[in-house]
Amino acid sequence: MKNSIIKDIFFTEILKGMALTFKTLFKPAVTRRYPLVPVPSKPGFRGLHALAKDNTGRMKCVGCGLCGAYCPSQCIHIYTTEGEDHNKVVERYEIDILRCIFCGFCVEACPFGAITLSEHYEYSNYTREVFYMTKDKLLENWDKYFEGEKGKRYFKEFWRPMSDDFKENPEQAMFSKIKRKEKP
Amino acid sequence: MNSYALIPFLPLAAFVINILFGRRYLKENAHWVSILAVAASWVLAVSALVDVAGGNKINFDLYTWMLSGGFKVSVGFLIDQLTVVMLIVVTTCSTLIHIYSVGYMHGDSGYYRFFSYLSLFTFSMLMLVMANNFLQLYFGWEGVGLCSYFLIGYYFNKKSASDAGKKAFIVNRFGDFGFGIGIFVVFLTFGTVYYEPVFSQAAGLAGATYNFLGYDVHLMTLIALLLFCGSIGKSAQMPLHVWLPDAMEGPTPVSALIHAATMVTAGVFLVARCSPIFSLSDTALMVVALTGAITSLFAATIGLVQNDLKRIIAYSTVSQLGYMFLACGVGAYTAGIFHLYTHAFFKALLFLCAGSVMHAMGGELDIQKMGNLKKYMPVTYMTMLIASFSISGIPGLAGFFSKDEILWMAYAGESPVGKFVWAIGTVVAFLTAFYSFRLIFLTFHGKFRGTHEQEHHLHESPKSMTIPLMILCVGAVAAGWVGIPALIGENIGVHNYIAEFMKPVLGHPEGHGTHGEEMMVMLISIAVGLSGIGLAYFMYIVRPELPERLTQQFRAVHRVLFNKYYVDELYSFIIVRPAIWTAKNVLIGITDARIIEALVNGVPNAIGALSSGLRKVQTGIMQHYATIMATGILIFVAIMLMR
Amino acid sequence: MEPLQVADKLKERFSEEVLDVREFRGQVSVTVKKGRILEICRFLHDDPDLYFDYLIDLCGADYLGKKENRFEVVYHLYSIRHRHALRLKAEVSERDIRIDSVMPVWVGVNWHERECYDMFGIVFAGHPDLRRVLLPEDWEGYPLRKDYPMKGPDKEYSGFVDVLERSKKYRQYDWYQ
Amino acid sequence: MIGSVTSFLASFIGEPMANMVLNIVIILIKVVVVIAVTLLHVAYATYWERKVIGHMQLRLGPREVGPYGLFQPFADGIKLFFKEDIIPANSDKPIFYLAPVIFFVSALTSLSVLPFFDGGWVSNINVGLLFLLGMSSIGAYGIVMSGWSSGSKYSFLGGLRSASQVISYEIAMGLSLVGVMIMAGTLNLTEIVKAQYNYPTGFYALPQILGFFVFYVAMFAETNRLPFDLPEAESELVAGYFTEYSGFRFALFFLGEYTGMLIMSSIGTLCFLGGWTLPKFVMDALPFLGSLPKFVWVAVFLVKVYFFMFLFYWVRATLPRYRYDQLMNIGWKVLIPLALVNIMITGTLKIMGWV
Amino acid sequence: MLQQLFFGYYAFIIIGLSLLVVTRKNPGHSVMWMLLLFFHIAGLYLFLNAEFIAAIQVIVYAGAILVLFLFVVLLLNLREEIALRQTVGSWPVAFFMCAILFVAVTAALGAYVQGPVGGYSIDVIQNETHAKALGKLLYTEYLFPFEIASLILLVAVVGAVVLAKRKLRS
Amino acid sequence: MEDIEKSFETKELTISLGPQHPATHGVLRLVLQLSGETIVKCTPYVGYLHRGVEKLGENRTYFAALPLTDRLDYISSMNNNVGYVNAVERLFGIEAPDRAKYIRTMVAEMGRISSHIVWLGTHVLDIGATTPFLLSMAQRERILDLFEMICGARLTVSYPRVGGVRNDISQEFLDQLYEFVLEFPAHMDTFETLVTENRIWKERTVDIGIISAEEAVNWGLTGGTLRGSGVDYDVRKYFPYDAYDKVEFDVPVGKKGDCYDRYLVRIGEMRQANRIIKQCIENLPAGPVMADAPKFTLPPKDMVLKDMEHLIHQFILITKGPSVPEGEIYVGSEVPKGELGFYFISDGTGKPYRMRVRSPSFIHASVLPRLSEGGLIADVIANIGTIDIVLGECDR
Amino acid sequence: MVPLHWYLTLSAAVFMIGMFGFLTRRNIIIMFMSLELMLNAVNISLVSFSHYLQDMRGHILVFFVITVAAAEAAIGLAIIITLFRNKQTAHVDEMNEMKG
Repeated sequence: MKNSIIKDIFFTEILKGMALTFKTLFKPAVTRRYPLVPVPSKPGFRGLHALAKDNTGRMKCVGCGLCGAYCPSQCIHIYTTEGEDHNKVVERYEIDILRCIFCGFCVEACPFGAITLSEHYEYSNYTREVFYMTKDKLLENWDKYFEGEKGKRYFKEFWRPMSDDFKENPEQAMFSKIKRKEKP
Repeated sequence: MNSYALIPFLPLAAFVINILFGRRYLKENAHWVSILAVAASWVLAVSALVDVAGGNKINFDLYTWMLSGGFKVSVGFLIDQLTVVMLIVVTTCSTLIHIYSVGYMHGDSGYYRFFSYLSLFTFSMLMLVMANNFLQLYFGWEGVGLCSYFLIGYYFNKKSASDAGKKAFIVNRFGDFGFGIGIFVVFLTFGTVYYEPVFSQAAGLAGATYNFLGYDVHLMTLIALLLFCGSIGKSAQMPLHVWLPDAMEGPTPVSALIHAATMVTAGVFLVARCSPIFSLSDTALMVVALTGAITSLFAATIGLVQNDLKRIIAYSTVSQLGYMFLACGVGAYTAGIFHLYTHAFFKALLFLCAGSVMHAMGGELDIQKMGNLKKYMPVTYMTMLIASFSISGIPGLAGFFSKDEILWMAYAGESPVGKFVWAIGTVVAFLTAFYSFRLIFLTFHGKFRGTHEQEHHLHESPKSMTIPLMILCVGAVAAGWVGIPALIGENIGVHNYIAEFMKPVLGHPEGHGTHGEEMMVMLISIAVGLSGIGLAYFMYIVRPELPERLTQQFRAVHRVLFNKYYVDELYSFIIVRPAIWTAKNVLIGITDARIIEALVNGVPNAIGALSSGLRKVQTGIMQHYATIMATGILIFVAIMLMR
Repeated sequence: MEPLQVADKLKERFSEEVLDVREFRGQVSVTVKKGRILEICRFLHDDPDLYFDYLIDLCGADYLGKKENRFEVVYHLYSIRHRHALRLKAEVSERDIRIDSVMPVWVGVNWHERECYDMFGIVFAGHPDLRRVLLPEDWEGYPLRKDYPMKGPDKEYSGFVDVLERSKKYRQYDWYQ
Repeated sequence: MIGSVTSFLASFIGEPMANMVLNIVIILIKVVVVIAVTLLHVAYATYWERKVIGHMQLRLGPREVGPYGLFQPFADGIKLFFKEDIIPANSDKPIFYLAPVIFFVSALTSLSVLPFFDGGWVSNINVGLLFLLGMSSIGAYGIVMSGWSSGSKYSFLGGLRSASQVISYEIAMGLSLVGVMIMAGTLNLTEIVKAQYNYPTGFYALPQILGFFVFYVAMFAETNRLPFDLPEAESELVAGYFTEYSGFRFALFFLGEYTGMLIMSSIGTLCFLGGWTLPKFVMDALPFLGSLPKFVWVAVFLVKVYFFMFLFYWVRATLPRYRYDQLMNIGWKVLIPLALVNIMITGTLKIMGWV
Repeated sequence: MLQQLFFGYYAFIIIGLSLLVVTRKNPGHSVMWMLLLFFHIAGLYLFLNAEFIAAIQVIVYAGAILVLFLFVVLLLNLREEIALRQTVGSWPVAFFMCAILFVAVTAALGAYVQGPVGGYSIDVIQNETHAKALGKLLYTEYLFPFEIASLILLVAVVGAVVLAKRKLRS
Repeated sequence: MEDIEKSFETKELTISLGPQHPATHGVLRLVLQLSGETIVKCTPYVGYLHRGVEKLGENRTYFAALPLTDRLDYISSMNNNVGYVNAVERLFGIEAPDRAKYIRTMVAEMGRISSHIVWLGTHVLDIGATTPFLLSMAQRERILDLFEMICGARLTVSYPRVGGVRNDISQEFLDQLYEFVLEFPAHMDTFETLVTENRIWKERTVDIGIISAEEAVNWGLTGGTLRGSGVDYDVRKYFPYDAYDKVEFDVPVGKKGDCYDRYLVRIGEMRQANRIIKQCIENLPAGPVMADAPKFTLPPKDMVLKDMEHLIHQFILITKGPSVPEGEIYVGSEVPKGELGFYFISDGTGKPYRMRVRSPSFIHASVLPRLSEGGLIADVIANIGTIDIVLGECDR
Repeated sequence: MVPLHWYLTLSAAVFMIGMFGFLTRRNIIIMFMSLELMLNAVNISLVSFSHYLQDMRGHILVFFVITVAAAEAAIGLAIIITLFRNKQTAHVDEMNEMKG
């Protein structure tokens, strides 16, 4: 009761709050000054699409259509024709990015590792046409964003599920490997 | 700026603090503020006593309150001998009772409220006694009345308590009405409401008369009697005494403080304060004396048969107040004030003991259901016994000296009714002793007559209650020693200090009698006191079945006494019932049925025809009325211009 | 109490009403006739042994062409005190598409019933305020019925047309007049 | 120089007229200077508010326009100035136009009696304090009228709330200043400051701690700032009385609010913190201060004013908002009684001669 | 000369504004004109060396009383209100009467005789400041009427609360 | 007397709070009838964000409907995903491996914290305090960064999968999460310093929007809103799923059921969530993260082109969906807003015959009139804040 | 020096305008404002008398007039509000219950 009197008369709880805000005044800000200082996206970020090329520089996609079938927002359109030696030729591979929800299911569905999601996310524009990705643009994206080792790493880490996921793996993250431990 | 001004304002500050912060912050600690304030007032009062005893008379204005033409009222204080005695009485009792209340009111939901009212009461009472003008006196007067109302009705969810509060308030209004008119007459006569000019001019107007309703009335008598009206109400004298016993519905500390020690004595204080006026009118004095005497007898007889612990004490209070008026009436103001002073101690003590008993009995008040309490509550028993001895006038104790002084003054004074009231006084002394000890014997002796549960629960009260009891007990024994009459005092080498002290204010009439007569009066009073105790012992200890038989035998008398002479019923019969009857029969039956019906049916028919013509003027649109008003102004201005 | 015991108790009490009791993966569903549904629910709620004080969910289901009575109203009940659950299903035919509201038993069912009305057109008799809740008041058709096309009705929603018209009008409005 | 101008003028229009004309010109110049300087301060008050609150919330505040975002206020002003001025179709147009002007002008008018340093005033009138109170009550008109004339329910409620709030708290504020008046024995702001300078403790904030507290709380309510910003409580009434305003009219309200803050801070500074003076014991200890020119003391005044402004920001960053009825309760049942108690205490002490 | 000029301005504006106040259809606009009028009257008071009264005029009349009016105007349904007829039918009669009364009163001014001059000359007031002079009188000679006035205000407050209060739905 | 009272009645003012209003957290619309500032009648209108999730779900395979649940309660999509996959697993009759369960529990509690931070921030912001909002958002940002690290998205995570989780977590993630967990209680204290004891906050929330325990149960309230009334119903305790039966945590309950109690309950939940995450990290077992149930989970990508069986599974599962036993199932899960339940009626095909989403926000929105009527406008704001609704979930 | 008569004439004019307004307007609020106008007219004359007679009593009277005006406004507007609640109008000719 004594405390409550003191609290009521001297506004201790409000003063505590004021002290807190005053202290915060001198703490460094956490603001990310985004357009000036770009924020790097984390590896595996589900950004703009790209169509993978194999080592020889040919498109990996064979036009099986699984990605289009699996896509929850049905934004992938694939048109194939029969090629010269009766193989399937992907004539058009188009993604309507304005419909896409970037769930990454197409990557999971693809048995060949042909479609990928890059870490690029700054692709805003003023016209709708830009956001209708054609095969050429998608392949260009691969060159832009998955140059060199990055592409290989992508399939290794983010093309799931892999056999590793079905069995115990010695490299798995564990508590015992955490460097920082709670202070006693 | 005089620090004595703090005496009333400290309790006021305590009141303000308690009422503002009590409910949320102070809660169980509310008493600290009040007690400290009152105790500080007490200290200041004592210093005032020293100051006044040194020969100073303090009179100063603190603040001009109202100023309108020749009418000036200020908040001012007059501290003379009379005031100082009252100050001591009020602050002492108040302090002790505040302390007592800590234990008594513990755990009550309105704890802070109780203490804030007590403080407010103390403030009002101090304003009353310290006033240097009639209006401030009136302010204090009404203030104490208001606090009394609050405190009687403190348990406001108990119907009897709130009824008692209302009764006290309404009955007091009768008296205050006269008092108020009295103040008006004082202002009309003297052109001021300050004591000093009024009293100094009063002697010059001793023979003046005033034409009142065609009769020439002796002015001083008129003023004195009007003021006395107030006293009757506040001090519960004869026709207006009904509220005091009912006021016992309030908490016991309240009964002790307000309805025994301080507020009810305000009437006596008023008479003493206005003694320059009263002394100028024999008629008024006689009325005072007779009212006092009759009230004291009347109340004492009622007290004989009551069973309610607090009511017996209440009737005893009424009786003792009668005693004081008796003293004032025979011109012995000093004796009256002296008795007031001693009475405050032993009566407060009695009440507080009663409270202690109640505390132990779980609120039980019927003395028929008590008995043998001395085993459980030795402190209470001893203090109450001493207080009873004191009130019965056992030599050496406080009550003896003051009572003896009054009786002697009545016997030997110049008053034409002196001997008569002395006789009554002596009878009352006997009755007082009897009923006081009836109370003691029934309560503390014999067998316990209550329920088992109560017996199991009996215990002595907590320290905070018993310590004030003991202090008051000392007062009840020793308070009288300042006024040892010359007859005894000469032998042991002490003076009648109080009489000398008060002399500059109240004068000191000398008794016209020999030493022998004085001795006789004293012995008679001792004898009746002892015999009263003896009779009580005989009837309630030796022959406990006797009272029952007496009751059977004197059934009619008992019933009259037990029903308090049917005064309440009388009032009900004279005032309340006629009022209701009038409302029912005259207003509804006659006025409504005959006259109004007739008017409604007959006259309107006649008028209706007339008014249907006139109603066109009554458009109900206010602009039209305003226009007519403006026309009136226009005509008025035109006439002014034409002249 | 085990869910099956609850079902038994219900069967005992309302033997004529209970049509079917089924268990799948530990969950018991009891199919009842719709006629005395309010009574059944009140019994389930009030009986001290059952005490289903908590109605988790109420929804409709459309069995177009699969069952005789096209609709079902599904009540998921749970007793927080006894920790047992029950699924109650009441069959509603397309011809008599009315069922008693259980609002008197569980107040919280208010909006569920409104939604069910909204989506399936099942009318809950005794519901104090049976309006559409999710769709606009003047919407035509009941979207969750199986015969309602996936891409919506061919006709454009009239309210939407209104909005378009109005926005066109405002575009021509001169604010400085 | 003034003398030569006077004599030059006097040759055309006679001595008395020349003096008068000159006086008027001087007063006009003062007015322009005061308003210009104040508006600059107001502009930067918004900047500092955003900065301070930003840092208190782990943000940075404005920093893109100009170095450290210093030109942000101007950018905002220019933006508001060129924004479309939308007038609701069912508004009461004359009043809708007039309301922000009244609000802004009443705030600006108050500036005319503020002494910024000894001699630094537009006019030094004897009832300066009353004038300030009167002007702040005129501000309520702008609010009520804007709320009423917008023809929107949110504005209406906001206007009602705000007006009753401003009126109620004005009483508390006026009463809290009565203690200062009693102690200084004058209503003249300059005299009050001088009386404080001569007072032993220097500031009236110490002996008038209760009055200062009441003033401080009422100050927030009077300027509609958190925790009493109910009229514009965006979570309840969108933006309160100026919901329907846009463009430059909105800017007037905005400027009026910040000018009001500045004026309240100034009143607080003048009445409780000793205005432009430092306490006498400081001056005695550092005698060289006395020889400084008078206008230098405006710096002291500004420091104190900005201390108050900082309190405004600080509290805004910390506290939630009261509810409307609670706000009224506080005003009528806490602050006004407290202010009355303060008056009683001060009066008593004054009678006793202890202050 | 200048004083006459100022007075002329004030008198002209005051009369013009008061005409506007009583003739506007929209009570809200009336209130606005009234506000301006009060300022001018306050200016007139300053002119007459009554600065405290001028301040009170602004604070109490403009700041409190008129805001009350504005509040009540807020409660009205103005659109319907304005559409109705605004004056009583017999307004020419009233106009005529007011005109006559005005003539009569101004005629009566001719009979004015300057009485004895009191002790509060402009210099005295300026020396002591108006507020102090007024306060001294109010708290000494006129204390009782002052308290009565406060009592009236109290009664008004209580009365207004009782009248306008309504039971809240619980 | 009645006449007099009647004559004193005023006209009521009707105002429309929303759908575009700062305090309604989305597109809730409340039509309020006011007498003065007291609310006489409050009628909520919802559905502005109705997207037909149930209908869409009935036209997709069980796998492909997962992203739809991201968009139900878009500030705690992780919890919705976990609830959905649990329901589907229960229907399929498969069980995720332990490690996956722990990971799911961990990320679900992260989602809970992030959602409660949004609730705290917006609720406090509505009451008028700005700083706790920004301070707490800084912490939420860390959680979103962690989400981005494990699944490549910040809000619409789609991380869990039927039968496990999409991918295993990295050591870096675990490090950073553990650091966050250790620091978080101190941050909680910071938020609370500004709010919990503050007298203004208490005056705004204590005794506002009281709903008793019986009534709350009868209304079907769940989550913090129900627990604020003193009922300890928590799906995580009553129907443990994932690893909730293996971790220790308390269920904070309120006493009176007013806004302040609900606030305290949610604050308590945040601390408990932190505790759960900590336990999950410390007890994280090694092992697979996907269940070995080839008929119900996508096959490993490295095996698809090597093994015919896997290739066939891949094609069938993606185009037709799994073959599911006929039956119906209701599974609830504790999401930050309350109990999110999924009810499937399966007819044996790869798509649900009927998919029903039991969304807590829907019920909580319907209780708004009960809480608000008789209060003031400002109390409505406090009530909307404490019942914590998200309109995406309410309207589905 | 402005003669006293000018002030008094101004006061009379304002008073008459106020009276005219009171007599002719139907809107009770404007009538009320007319009343205030009349009070102000009186105040002007009081202050000017005070000024020319070099006496403070006029000011004191003005002070009391303002007090009474405040009280009157409070009570009057409260009555108007009650009336308005009953009648939904502020026109006086609708308020003729007292009509005989």
